[in-house]
Amino acid sequence: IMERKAEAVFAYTPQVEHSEMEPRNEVWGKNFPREFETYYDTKDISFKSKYNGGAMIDMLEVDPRLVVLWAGYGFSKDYNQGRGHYYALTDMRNTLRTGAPIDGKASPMPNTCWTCKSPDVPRVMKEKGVAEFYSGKWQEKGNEIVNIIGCADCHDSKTMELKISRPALVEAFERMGKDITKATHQEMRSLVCAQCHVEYYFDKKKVPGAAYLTFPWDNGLTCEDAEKYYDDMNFKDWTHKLSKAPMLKTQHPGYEVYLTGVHAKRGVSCADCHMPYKNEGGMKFSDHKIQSPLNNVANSCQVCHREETKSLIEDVYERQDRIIHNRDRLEELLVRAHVEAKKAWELKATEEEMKDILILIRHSQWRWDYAAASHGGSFHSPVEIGRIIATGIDKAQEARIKLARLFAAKGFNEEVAYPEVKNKDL
Amino acid sequence: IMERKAEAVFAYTPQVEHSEMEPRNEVWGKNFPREFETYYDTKDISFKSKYNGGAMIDMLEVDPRLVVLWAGYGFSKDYNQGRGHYYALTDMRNTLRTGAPIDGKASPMPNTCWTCKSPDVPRVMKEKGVAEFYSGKWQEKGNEIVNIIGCADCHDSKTMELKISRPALVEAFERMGKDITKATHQEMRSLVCAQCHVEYYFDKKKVPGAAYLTFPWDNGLTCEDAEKYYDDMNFKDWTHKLSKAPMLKTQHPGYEVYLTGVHAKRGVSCADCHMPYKNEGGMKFSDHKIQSPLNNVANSCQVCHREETKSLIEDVYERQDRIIHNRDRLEELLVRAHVEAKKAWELKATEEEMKDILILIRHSQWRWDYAAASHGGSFHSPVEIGRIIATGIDKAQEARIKLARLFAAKGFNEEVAYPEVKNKDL
Amino acid sequence: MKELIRFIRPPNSWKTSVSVLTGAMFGLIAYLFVISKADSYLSDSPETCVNCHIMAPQYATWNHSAHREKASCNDCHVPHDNFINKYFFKGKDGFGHASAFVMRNEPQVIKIKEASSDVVQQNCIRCHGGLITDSKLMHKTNKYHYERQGRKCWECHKHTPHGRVNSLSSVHNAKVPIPEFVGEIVPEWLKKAINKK
Ligand code: HEC
Ligand code: HEC
Ligand code: HEC
Ligand code: HEC
Ligand code: HEC
Ligand code: HEC
Ligand code: HEC
Ligand code: HEC
Ligand code: HEC
Ligand code: HEC
Ligand code: HEC
Ligand code: HEC
Ligand code: HEC
Ligand code: HEC
Ligand SMILES: [Ca+2]
Ligand SMILES: [Ca+2]
Repeated sequence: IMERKAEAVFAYTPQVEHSEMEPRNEVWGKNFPREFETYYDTKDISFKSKYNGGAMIDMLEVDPRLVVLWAGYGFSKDYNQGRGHYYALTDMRNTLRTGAPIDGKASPMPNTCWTCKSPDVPRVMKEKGVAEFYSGKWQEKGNEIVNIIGCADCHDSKTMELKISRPALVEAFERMGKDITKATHQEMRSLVCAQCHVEYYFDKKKVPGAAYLTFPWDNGLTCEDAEKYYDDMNFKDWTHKLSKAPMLKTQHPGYEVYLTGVHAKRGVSCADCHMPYKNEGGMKFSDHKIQSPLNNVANSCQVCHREETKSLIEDVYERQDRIIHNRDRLEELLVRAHVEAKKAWELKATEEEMKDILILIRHSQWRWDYAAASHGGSFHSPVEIGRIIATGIDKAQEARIKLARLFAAKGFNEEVAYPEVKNKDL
Repeated sequence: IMERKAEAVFAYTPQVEHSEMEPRNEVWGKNFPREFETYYDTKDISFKSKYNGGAMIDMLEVDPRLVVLWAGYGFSKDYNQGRGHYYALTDMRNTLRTGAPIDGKASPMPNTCWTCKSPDVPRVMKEKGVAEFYSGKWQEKGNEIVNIIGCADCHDSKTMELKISRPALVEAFERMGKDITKATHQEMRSLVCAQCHVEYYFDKKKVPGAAYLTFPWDNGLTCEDAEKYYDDMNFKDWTHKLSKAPMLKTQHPGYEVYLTGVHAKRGVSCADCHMPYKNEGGMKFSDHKIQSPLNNVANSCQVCHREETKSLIEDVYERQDRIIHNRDRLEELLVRAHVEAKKAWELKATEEEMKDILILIRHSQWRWDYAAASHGGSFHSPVEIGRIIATGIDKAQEARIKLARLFAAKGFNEEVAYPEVKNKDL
Repeated sequence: MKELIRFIRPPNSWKTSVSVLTGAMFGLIAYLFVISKADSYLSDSPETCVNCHIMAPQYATWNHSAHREKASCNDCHVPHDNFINKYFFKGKDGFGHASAFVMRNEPQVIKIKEASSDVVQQNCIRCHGGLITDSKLMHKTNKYHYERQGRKCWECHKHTPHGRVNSLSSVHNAKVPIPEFVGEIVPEWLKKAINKK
């Protein structure tokens, strides 16, 4: 076994030698043309599945209710369904929710945003220090960040072994009392993704002046654990424009949700489905075209499931359908709750009267967003996402019952009209 | 070859010849002692899993809220968690919800109840006719029904092949335009169970004087399909004592829920898990001790899943936990809805004002019961059950929002106290 | 050529009897072919194999295994590398089993032969190759990679799919689908009772 390991390590003779921090994928690509080429295929955005796929979809256009849910926050200006790694930098530079940071103009957004968008990040972090990296606004370090997410984000330059290239994940493990260096190879095949595909927030207190990237995992990795984490520290991402509720934004808890599903329990990793083996000209290698596995069922699912392609895709859609129906309903209920809360303020409700209601709205929307933002979550762990949505519905409706009573107390007893949300302007 | 073939056909030499309708298991048992003995092991009620198992549990004692949910209906007098087939007749004779039909006294319950409790049923049906069997009360045919569920319920007496022994399932298939005689052997390994483990009602119109056992499958086999079936025909099982809602009772939709799960989709039958092959003294046969598979993981689950027993049991509990938490919450909301509706009547609400509210309560409780009565359903199809419960929560809360507004209109603006339900008396 | 024909042509005096005999031979073979369902040897359905009750233990155990829904007898027991090989092997095997069966010299406990066990091994790999050779999926089988080399899969997976004990007497009540013998799913009396209304 020792021998095989050595063999594995030196299985290739590098054509090009480069430094540990080399951010240019083209340079690594000289040694590994197959991985390089397939990786750049993430440029291809033609595949569309029922709910996901590569295309960039303007979600606010498709579903204007989102404008209400995020009123007062950047996401209500612009939110797209994500696409391939190739576009990470482009999409970030172009998004309107950051206040147009184009052309070196002053931007309101912290440099921390760059963290998950490029292999230039570890390089700059090493040069300037982590806290320093997290300080300041985009225009300041934006010019350093030019290469698309790539090899240096996931690989060790000498052995090509998987590695963790950024601090947030390591720190989160430490705070949970776990040692990430003890991770098995198979776990690493998910942990490299967990550097980015996780819920996060910016801790402004840890290092003064820095928006320190932090994962809210101290109590555990479930939806409720993170909620408690934020509640305990009185954290909010923003105050809702209509309801004035102290809101949380959930960002893509992909890894956390995956962990609660049966595939994770059976040891199936992100890479098993999103980077399956590919056989080309007798060579086997990991397909670096990271994408929806529904565009590649033969190499992903069918390695383990000897079912027809059609039937496996049906499995995915069936789970997504069963989830999305209720998620949609929750979205509607939240829109109602926000406009009803606004009405209550108009009726001169007091802070005291509104307190419980606003907390219910906060917790309900946290759950809705947890389900909505965990792209793929309805398949990664349908039972858990279904559970979360049910508790979300309960809380939204509970808020509305309290609002109905509050209305009565204020002598108002009509149904508050459902707002006509036609476009991005509220 | 001719000779050998005959040999092949009669793979066993019957010790005892008996008629097609033989109801006594002991007689069949002479030919098949192993199946007989294991079948009678359903007498053993010692196994208890986290939520199920063989023991008889007085559910009204464990969870007095059920008394509120079923107020005005037999189930609020007595409801136990089911146990093995061995006890089907005993438990039915003993249940209090039927108005003590012991000792040939007049009983309010129709003979139809016997249908799923004994192999004497097909015999009597053949002798007297189906509609005649469904007519009259217990004391009339009760004396004919003496053998516990058994061989003649599931097997053909000559070939020992699986067969359907009762009309309701055949008729339900016919009304859906399906031909049950085309069922494969593998489907039969679930269809014999579907004779009994299904939601049903008594059609009082079909044949005058008869409580005709009918499965509500004309629109399809989902929860919503059956609901629509009952709504369209204006059917109700009873009127709720507190809320006056026109209620439905869901009885054990085991087969219907199973059909929506991944095991059914992959061709796994009820018998695969509940009657796995057993190896005893070099002989292999189907274990007729029908019970929770968690008492027999090695022969059931592990045929297909090379996982540790502990881990497989954990899978089941994890799914059940995720479901039951929200089901419990729904139960509480329904209790509140019923007592609030009662309050509304006290406040002189009109039929017109209550109409929508009562329909919401009806639909919500139908969903709760669908989840609760499908024992095993939280494992058989967790995503579907989760979906159903979420819609149930939504509807219960919607009813309560409308009630809050109605209260306001009646000048009442307090929270209606949650009733203290301590025992079976309301 | 003429020589050859003359050589095999029987003397005139034999002509009639030989024709009759040959005819009878063909007839008999055809008859055997039909009633033994030898044609069904060319089909892929497991029902083929249980034409002989001797295969009942294997049928019954397979029918209770994880493989039932996706792998039938021939998926494992016949080569799948190419079409000709498949039918050649089927024919050869079919003949072997049939003669053993007719001659009544089958053993009580059948054991797989070397040649057919190689075939099976290749078929395991045909289906599970992805899972057991893909280094990325080795987590499932990793620890055993080295011990696995040069062994038959079922040295470890002993219960896949037939289990260990498969003597004829071990499953004598097994339900195997013998065509003439399929019972009525809905008994006659019930059909009548339902149709009456
Ligand atoms: C068992 C297979 C499997 C595993 C393991 C898995 N995924 Fe997925 N993933 C899927 C499927 C199937 C979809 C749905 C694709 C669709 O709807 O087109 C999906 C969707 C996604 C999406 C949205 C894709 C899109 O087209 O927008 C992301 C992002 C994602 N997964 C990331 C991850 C991450 C990160 C992990 C590990 C933490 C992971 N997945 C583990 C199968 C898997
Ligand atoms: C350095 C950060 C980072 C890492 C590491 C990372 N991702 Fe991503 N991923 C992103 C970003 C950012 C996007 C969205 C890009 C966009 O929409 O512009 C994305 C998009 C995706 C998508 C959507 C693709 C599509 O076609 O819609 C999938 C699937 C995905 N990632 C899976 C993975 C998997 C699996 C891993 C690990 C093997 C991984 N990611 C590692 C940041 C990362
Ligand atoms: C912890 C890692 C991480 C950080 C920090 C992060 N992102 Fe992302 N971002 C991602 C991932 C992962 C995706 C892909 C989500 C998906 O499709 O599932 C993504 C997607 C996006 C997208 C494309 C989809 C969309 O939402 O329109 C934009 C734009 C974006 N991020 C901007 C930002 C901005 C602005 C910030 C700073 C406020 C930021 N990101 C901080 C990981 C991160
Ligand atoms: C988002 C994470 C990610 C990025 C970016 C990435 N890889 Fe990989 N790479 C992986 C994973 C996961 C594996 C599988 C490792 C394993 O199973 O041992 C892998 C495997 C490899 C291997 C081993 C051989 C194989 O194909 O399995 C090579 C070589 C490689 N990558 C090269 C590259 C190069 C070159 C780039 C940049 C163009 C790159 N990788 C970008 C995650 C990544
Ligand atoms: C590396 C192996 C592997 C890969 C790749 C894989 N699966 Fe699975 N899948 C499993 C295992 C293991 C289970 C759990 C069941 C079991 O224990 O046999 C499972 C369970 C499932 C289930 C049942 C769980 C549920 O939610 O009901 C579905 C459906 C499924 N997989 C579909 C897929 C699809 C679609 C893909 C491709 C996107 C895929 N799988 C990829 C191994 C895998
Ligand atoms: C894949 C395996 C599997 C299949 C298929 C299956 N079940 Fe189950 N069943 C279970 C498990 C596991 C439980 C939960 C047992 C527990 O909680 O102790 C269960 C529970 C039950 C229970 C409650 C048992 C008790 O102890 O009270 C009944 C009744 C039941 N199933 C009937 C059926 C019927 C009828 C079918 C077919 C229509 C079926 N099952 C199909 C695995 C299965
Ligand atoms: C003739 C009607 C009938 C048929 C057919 C039938 N059941 Fe039942 N089953 C019942 C009744 C009635 C009970 C409850 C007995 C009691 O609680 O007294 C029951 C109880 C059970 C239980 C609970 C056992 C426990 O230990 O709690 C399981 C599991 C079960 N059945 C599975 C099956 C399966 C699997 C099949 C088909 C192979 C099947 N049943 C066929 C009527 C039937
Ligand atoms: C369509 C078949 C069917 C009919 C008709 C039927 N039952 Fe049952 N009964 C069952 C099954 C199946 C169970 C087991 C449920 C389980 O444990 O999942 C059961 C369980 C029971 C039990 C034991 C558990 C409990 O609820 O306390 C009693 C008592 C009972 N039935 C009484 C009756 C009475 C009274 C009637 C007539 C009103 C009736 N049954 C009609 C199939 C039926
Ligand atoms: C609730 C339904 C049910 C009842 C009651 C029942 N069986 Fe079975 N029986 C089955 C099923 C399902 C099989 C499996 C058939 C198959 O796989 O082909 C079976 C198989 C058998 C077999 C075939 C050999 C074997 O063990 O697989 C025999 C013999 C048998 N049962 C005898 C009996 C006898 C005797 C009784 C009465 C004591 C009885 N059965 C009661 C459902 C039932
Ligand atoms: C005859 C085969 C068979 C039997 C017996 C069986 N399973 Fe499965 N199970 C499957 C298949 C097939 C899947 C779907 C995944 C796939 O396609 O590989 C599955 C999926 C699962 C899943 C994932 C689905 C989900 O809800 O997330 C779990 C968990 C599971 N089985 C547990 C069990 C347990 C526990 C038992 C015993 C009570 C059992 N299984 C019995 C074949 C079986
Ligand atoms: C005409 C009756 C008959 C039929 C039909 C039949 N078998 Fe057999 N089979 C036998 C007999 C007899 C033996 C024992 C031969 C021996 O051991 O010499 C046997 C032995 C075997 C063996 C073990 C010996 C070996 O060749 O390795 C296998 C494997 C086998 N059969 C598979 C099958 C399969 C697969 C089918 C269906 C395609 C089938 N059989 C159909 C009678 C039959
Ligand atoms: C998943 C693969 C697989 C399938 C499907 C399969 N077999 Fe086998 N079979 C095997 C293996 C492996 C052995 C060798 C077992 C041993 O040597 O312990 C075997 C052995 C046999 C033998 C030799 C006797 C024995 O038990 O060793 C017979 C006969 C046989 N199979 C018949 C059948 C028949 C008939 C079917 C279909 C009903 C079938 N097999 C389906 C893999 C399979
Ligand atoms: C025609 C395809 C096919 C062939 C040939 C085949 N398998 Fe399988 N195998 C499957 C399928 C399908 C499953 C069901 C479970 C799954 O896909 O996850 C399975 C499941 C398994 C399992 C897990 C369940 C169990 O029974 O233990 C093992 C181990 C296994 N096979 C080994 C083998 C071996 C050993 C052979 C050769 C003797 C073999 N397989 C031949 C398709 C096949
Ligand atoms: C030295 C023993 C050994 C040999 C030989 C062996 N295996 Fe395995 N196999 C294992 C063990 C141990 C596991 C892991 C079981 C687990 O994960 O719990 C396994 C797992 C598997 C699985 C996954 C089963 C699942 O859970 O779905 C398949 C499929 C499989 N083996 C097929 C094969 C095939 C095909 C061969 C022959 C090429 C083979 N094995 C040879 C020991 C062996
Ligand atoms: Ca966040
Ligand atoms: Ca009913």
